[in-house]
Amino acid sequence: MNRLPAIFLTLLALGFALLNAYKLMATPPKDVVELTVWETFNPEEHRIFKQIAAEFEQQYFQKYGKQVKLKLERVPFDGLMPRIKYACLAGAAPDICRVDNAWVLTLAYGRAITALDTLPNFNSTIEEVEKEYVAAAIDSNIIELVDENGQMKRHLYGLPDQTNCVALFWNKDLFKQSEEELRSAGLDPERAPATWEEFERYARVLTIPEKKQYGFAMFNSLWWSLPFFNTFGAEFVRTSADGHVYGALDEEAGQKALEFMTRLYQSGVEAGAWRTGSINPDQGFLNGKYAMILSGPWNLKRFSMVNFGVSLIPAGPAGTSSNVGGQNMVVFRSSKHPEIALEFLRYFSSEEVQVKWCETLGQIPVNLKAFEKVSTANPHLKVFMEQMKTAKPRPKIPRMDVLEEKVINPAIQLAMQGDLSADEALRRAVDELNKNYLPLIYQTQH
Amino acid sequence: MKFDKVKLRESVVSYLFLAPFLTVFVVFLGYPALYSLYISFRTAPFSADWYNVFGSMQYVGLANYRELLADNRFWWSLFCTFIYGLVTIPSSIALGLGLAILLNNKLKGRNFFRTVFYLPNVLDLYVVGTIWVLMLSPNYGLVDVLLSKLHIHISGGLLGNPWTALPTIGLVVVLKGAGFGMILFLSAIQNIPESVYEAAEIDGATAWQKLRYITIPLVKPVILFMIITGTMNALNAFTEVYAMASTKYGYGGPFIKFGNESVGATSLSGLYLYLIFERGEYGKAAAFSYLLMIFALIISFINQRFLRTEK
Amino acid sequence: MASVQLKNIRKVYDNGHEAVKGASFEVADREFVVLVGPSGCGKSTLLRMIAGLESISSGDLLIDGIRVNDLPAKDRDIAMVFQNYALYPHMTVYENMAFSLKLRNFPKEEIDKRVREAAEMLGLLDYLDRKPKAMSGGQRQRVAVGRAIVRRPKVFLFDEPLSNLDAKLRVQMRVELIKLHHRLQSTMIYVTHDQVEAMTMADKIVVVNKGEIQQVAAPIELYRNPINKFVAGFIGSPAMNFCECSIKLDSSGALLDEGTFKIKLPPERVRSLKTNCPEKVLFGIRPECIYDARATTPQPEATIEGTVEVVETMGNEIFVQIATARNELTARLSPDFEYQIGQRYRFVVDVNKAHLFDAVTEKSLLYDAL
Amino acid sequence: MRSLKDFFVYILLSVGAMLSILPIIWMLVIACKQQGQALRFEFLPSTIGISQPYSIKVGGKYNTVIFEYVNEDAQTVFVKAEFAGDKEVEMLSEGQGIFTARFEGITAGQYRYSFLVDGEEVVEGNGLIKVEGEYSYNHPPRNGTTATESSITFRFRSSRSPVKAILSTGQQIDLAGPDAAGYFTAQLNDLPAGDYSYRFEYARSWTEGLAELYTYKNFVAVLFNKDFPFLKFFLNSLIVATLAAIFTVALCTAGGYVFAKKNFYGKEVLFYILLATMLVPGLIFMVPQFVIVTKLGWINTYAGMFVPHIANVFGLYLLRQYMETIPDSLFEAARIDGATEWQQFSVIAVPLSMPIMVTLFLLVFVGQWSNFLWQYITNTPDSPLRTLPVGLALFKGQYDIRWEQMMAGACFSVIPITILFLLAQRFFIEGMTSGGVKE
Repeated sequence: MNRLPAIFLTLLALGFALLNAYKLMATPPKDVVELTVWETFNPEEHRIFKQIAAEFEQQYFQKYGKQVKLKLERVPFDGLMPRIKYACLAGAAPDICRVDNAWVLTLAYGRAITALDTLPNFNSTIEEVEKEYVAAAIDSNIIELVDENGQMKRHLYGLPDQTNCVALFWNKDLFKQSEEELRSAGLDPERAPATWEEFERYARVLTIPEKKQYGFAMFNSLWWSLPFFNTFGAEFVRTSADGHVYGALDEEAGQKALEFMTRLYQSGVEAGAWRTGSINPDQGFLNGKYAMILSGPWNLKRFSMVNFGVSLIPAGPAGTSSNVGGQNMVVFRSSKHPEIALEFLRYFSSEEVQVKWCETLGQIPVNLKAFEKVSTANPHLKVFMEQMKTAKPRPKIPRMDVLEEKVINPAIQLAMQGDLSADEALRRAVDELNKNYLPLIYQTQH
Repeated sequence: MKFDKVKLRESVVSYLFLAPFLTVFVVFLGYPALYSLYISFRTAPFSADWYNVFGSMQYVGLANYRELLADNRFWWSLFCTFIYGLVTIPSSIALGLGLAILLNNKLKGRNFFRTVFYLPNVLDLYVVGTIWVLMLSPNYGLVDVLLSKLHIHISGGLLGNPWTALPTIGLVVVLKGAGFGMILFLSAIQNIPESVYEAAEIDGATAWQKLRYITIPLVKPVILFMIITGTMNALNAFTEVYAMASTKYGYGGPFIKFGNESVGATSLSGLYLYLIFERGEYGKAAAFSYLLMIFALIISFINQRFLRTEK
Repeated sequence: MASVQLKNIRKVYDNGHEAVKGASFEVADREFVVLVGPSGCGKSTLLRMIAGLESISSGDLLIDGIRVNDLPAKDRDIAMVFQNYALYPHMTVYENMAFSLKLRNFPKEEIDKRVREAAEMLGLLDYLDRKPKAMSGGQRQRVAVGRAIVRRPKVFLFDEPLSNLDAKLRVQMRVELIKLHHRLQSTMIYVTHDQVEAMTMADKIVVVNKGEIQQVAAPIELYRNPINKFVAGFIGSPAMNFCECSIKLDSSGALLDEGTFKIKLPPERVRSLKTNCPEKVLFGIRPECIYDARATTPQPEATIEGTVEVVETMGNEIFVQIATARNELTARLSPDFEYQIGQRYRFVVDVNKAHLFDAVTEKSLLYDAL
Repeated sequence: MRSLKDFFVYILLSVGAMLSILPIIWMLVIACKQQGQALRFEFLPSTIGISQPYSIKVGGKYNTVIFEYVNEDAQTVFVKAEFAGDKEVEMLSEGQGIFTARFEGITAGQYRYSFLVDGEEVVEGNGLIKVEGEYSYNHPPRNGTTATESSITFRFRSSRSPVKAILSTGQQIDLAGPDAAGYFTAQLNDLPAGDYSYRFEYARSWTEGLAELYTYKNFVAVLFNKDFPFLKFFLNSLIVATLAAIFTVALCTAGGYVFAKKNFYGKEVLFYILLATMLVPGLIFMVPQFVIVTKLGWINTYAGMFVPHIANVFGLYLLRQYMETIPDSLFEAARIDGATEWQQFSVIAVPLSMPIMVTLFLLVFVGQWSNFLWQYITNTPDSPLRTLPVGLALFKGQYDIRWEQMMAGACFSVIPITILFLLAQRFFIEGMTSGGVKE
């Protein structure tokens, strides 16, 4: 029994020994410039990205005779934002980071990232750069800020590296199984609905309670609702004649869109997949329980077990439209070599790299020239590239993420649950927007 | 004050023993706690520099506290926490005590059962939570399938229905933690002398009376301990709600109307605090924490008052 | 070996409670001194101060003439046996006994020799590998004593070592401890609340009450000449009887009047009273000094008449409780006579062994030693 | 009577036990499922297999090349073919380790090709494929369905009949066979030109169905994955959790000892201050702690990951409560026996508090083992010191979660804790008994 304390003390000593036995050796050779890149690519993308980074290093050396090393670090997508926050606090931010397009604005307001147009080697105008990229993809990178003179000024805060939107996925097998019923309702089982009106009729037929099958399933956050709002012609904000910006989602078009979403759920054709604890649309679609969902190109591979088709978002009063998702690359203010970072961003979004990237991985290019050039055998991807043309990004409003999470998403949900009228739900959101968020645009001094 | 030489010497020795603990405590808990108190009176402007958030904070007096006390969501989160505590604390006590009584019998394989009941305790709450989400999902989950066999239909599913979401999460947590309570009670019960039960038997007590008049009063310290730790767990509850009642697009589970606000039916104060914190409103988060601490102090004080055990 | 001297030692706790109020006495070399008193009287505190477990608030403690007030326990060269034995539950008997020697870096062989010696002395040789949990109370007590013996300390301290044993074992252990003292010939200080232990074991008894030393004396002296009512009542079993009386002195002695009986004390017994005599006194008489009137010649001025209320039969003797109109007295009588409960009987007291105390100060009026 | 009661108790306990370990069982089941099957409510294998949908063009007038690669252990396979400009094209997984890719409209000729199996290049034979006629293969494929101007010839290898092909138009046709090579075939004629999709329905044995549903591969994939150095993560977790537990126990034991057994200036006040911090939500300490850890240069060190948590007030409280039950006289006896302050602690207090120390060790170990956020932020993304929870988070992408592998990883992460608990169980139960020390 007397040995126990001895063992304990030995372990303690061992612990002390181990404490600093391993410290990360992170000193690169002196003549090599090292840039840290944080990325959230999946394993397959990561592999290609590694090749591209290596090619960039080579090219840069040939061009400038300077050795550059890109240190690629994979970060789990979920914890990226807090990680960036802490890294900034600790002065340990990376040089380049791949972030969701919705976050660029937040990072810009927090002065965490550099405006690329202020860098010495940015030898063109914002407008010129803008024209090189798919409009929906570059949009989230251009942010207007108030400068010290109180003037609004446009800045470019990042470059897109991946863009996407959602379109309508439909399960061909389920359509086939309900062939007779669809035909008797005057609907063609061989194609997807083209308008919302048609969509509702399809969905009704495809909802079969005894099989626990639903015609449709959706998320109901603002981003996922944008296909509805956009096709109904709703505007998020408008600028009045005197230049005053105000929220406009509660106008009639917005109300109609939300009422439509509500009707889908309350009439039972939508599965309620947005409710907590429910099987989400993707999973239900995979399991053959949801006949139609909205989803993006990221799921094309995952859905290979399903016999599905992709078509444009059904048209509403304002035609077809979608939302814009995707990732941008930004350069952190603390970077010691922002010009090299900019060089890499330009390289990665250049025509040739984008063509290679998108053809290998089956993605939508962000570079306009590549967009026209990418030949894809994948018919589904073609639909997305078509949909991209009508996609409308979400508005750029300071602290939009907070507004969404705190006000808009709950309001939409309450409306769909029937606890609020569409009118009231949207008015709440807009009131809050007008009162506490839009004024922030003018308060910020940079 | 006259210093007692012996006590002085003992104090020196004591502080030597305490030195490692206190050093780490001061650096990593004491200082942060005081610093948090300091920033609870400050707030960062919306456009604070991310590289210097703390430096750009400005003194605002009690504004953070006032805002919270005037915030319906704050009170709602406390209410949720209260309900959550009301669900979890008594049921974990009952379950722990029940298991302990069953396993105090001289049964074959009781060690096996003890291990099995304790095992879920060592699992990560987040993992357990996500697994339960899968089992509870409406229409397709195991539990819902069983419920519909019994012709019980819950609109939106157990986790999607505002009325059932919080209790369900509570029960999952109780089930996971049952083993811990079991062991606490088991040890307390094993300390009760057999003769007390024999005396009760001679006095003609039924099994229920023995439980009511002997076991429960004698395990009261454990009950008190469980109430206090349960309260603290409820006040800090975050992972379970994060795992079971949050989507990527909203935290705190099915939303309901509360006055002029929409609030999550499972928006516990721990979760609400986390959201404020995640948004970078460190001043407000600090104020929140200190308000929670005050509540915790009051609750433990009341508990101790009412459940004080005679020694 | 060693002597222990206490000079006006006081103990005041943080909360102001004064546990020991100036204790002074001396323990000579090889003496067996027992501190006795009711529980909470401060005798244990006194012992713990000698041991070095409690700080001494004021006064001097000398061991072998050297002041040790500020010496830590381990440097005082004392050994102590605790009431609850304080055996280390995680060590075997051997380890328990060897512990103190090990801490003092004794060579292994020496430790082994001493432990075995002590174990043999105490009959513990068969139990050396056992843990305390697996032993009976008496055995544990022996181990505790053994642990003290192996050290060969200057002074042994015992803190009510027998109180956790049953009555029979207690008597047995008592004898063994006495034998041990004879064998070891070392200084021992022993605390107990049991006056029988004190009387049977001590060379010298220190009676303590309410933090004050009442009397220091050899057992028989204490029995014969208690200094005050407390000592008189505490020593002896059954306890001494006390009756409040008025007193009248004259040349033929002192006449005590209880109200229901009168007792005349002979002049040689009350010689010391002449100078100052209070009006009210306590008449004290030990139970064994009361006899049945039928067995002796009538002595009207030493006779008590009372109702017998309780009779306790011991076998070789009986204890009878006698009630007068004002007082109750216990008498220790031979079983030659039978007593009917509720009947009145007459008893005679041995006036030569009577005690008198001041009714107010409770000091002995007859004690002349001091 | 007695046995009836026991019977009920057993029933009750068994049901409860089932319920309480249901998540663990579920975790195991999911970990054993085939990729993509995790969330399907399907546990019993069906004897009818349904292939994934394939698409085919009827009326195409060009050469089609079909590549097939079979490797049961591969996760992703790409093909690089000369005719496609040596681009990497991902091959579709058809389950059971079969990967296929189709190329259409290839001019006749001889081309180089190679596979990239989980990032490693594999060359088959001479690495050449000859394209001539309507269909070319790298080797005879399992699914060799071909189309002409107006017909489709279905070809499917299966171990038993019947095999049925279902066309997207709803047409169904039973395949005849098997031939010598084990193929079932059928021809469907008079089809209008256009894109078709089809799938096969085939009979299979129960074990084949089982294999379709379950696999051990997820465990292999987690253990041996280049992007995911599991063993390293595991080891780091083990080291961090062990160090955290050892240091916490050491500090709390020393602290608990003086609070239980010593009388010193400031004891009460200090104790209440310590207890009060226990009531403050832990979240609030995180940012200041992080800043301090950064200032100390502890990013990417083991120290940074656990030192801020070793002053565990709850642990101190537990130890104090337990040590208060050790009789004072033991320490007094030790003092008289000549023990120094340190010896009183190390030789009396520590051995007697072993049960509660083991308990605390276990509690801290478990807590640290599953601690995600702190270990995540105190390591840079590529740190070699990343721990298991941080590593497991990599299975969670922006849009999908690899449930099967994540659960397989979680299974592994439960193992050390379970072993530890089983080893320490005796102490643990004793440790929770507050009246622990009996003489």
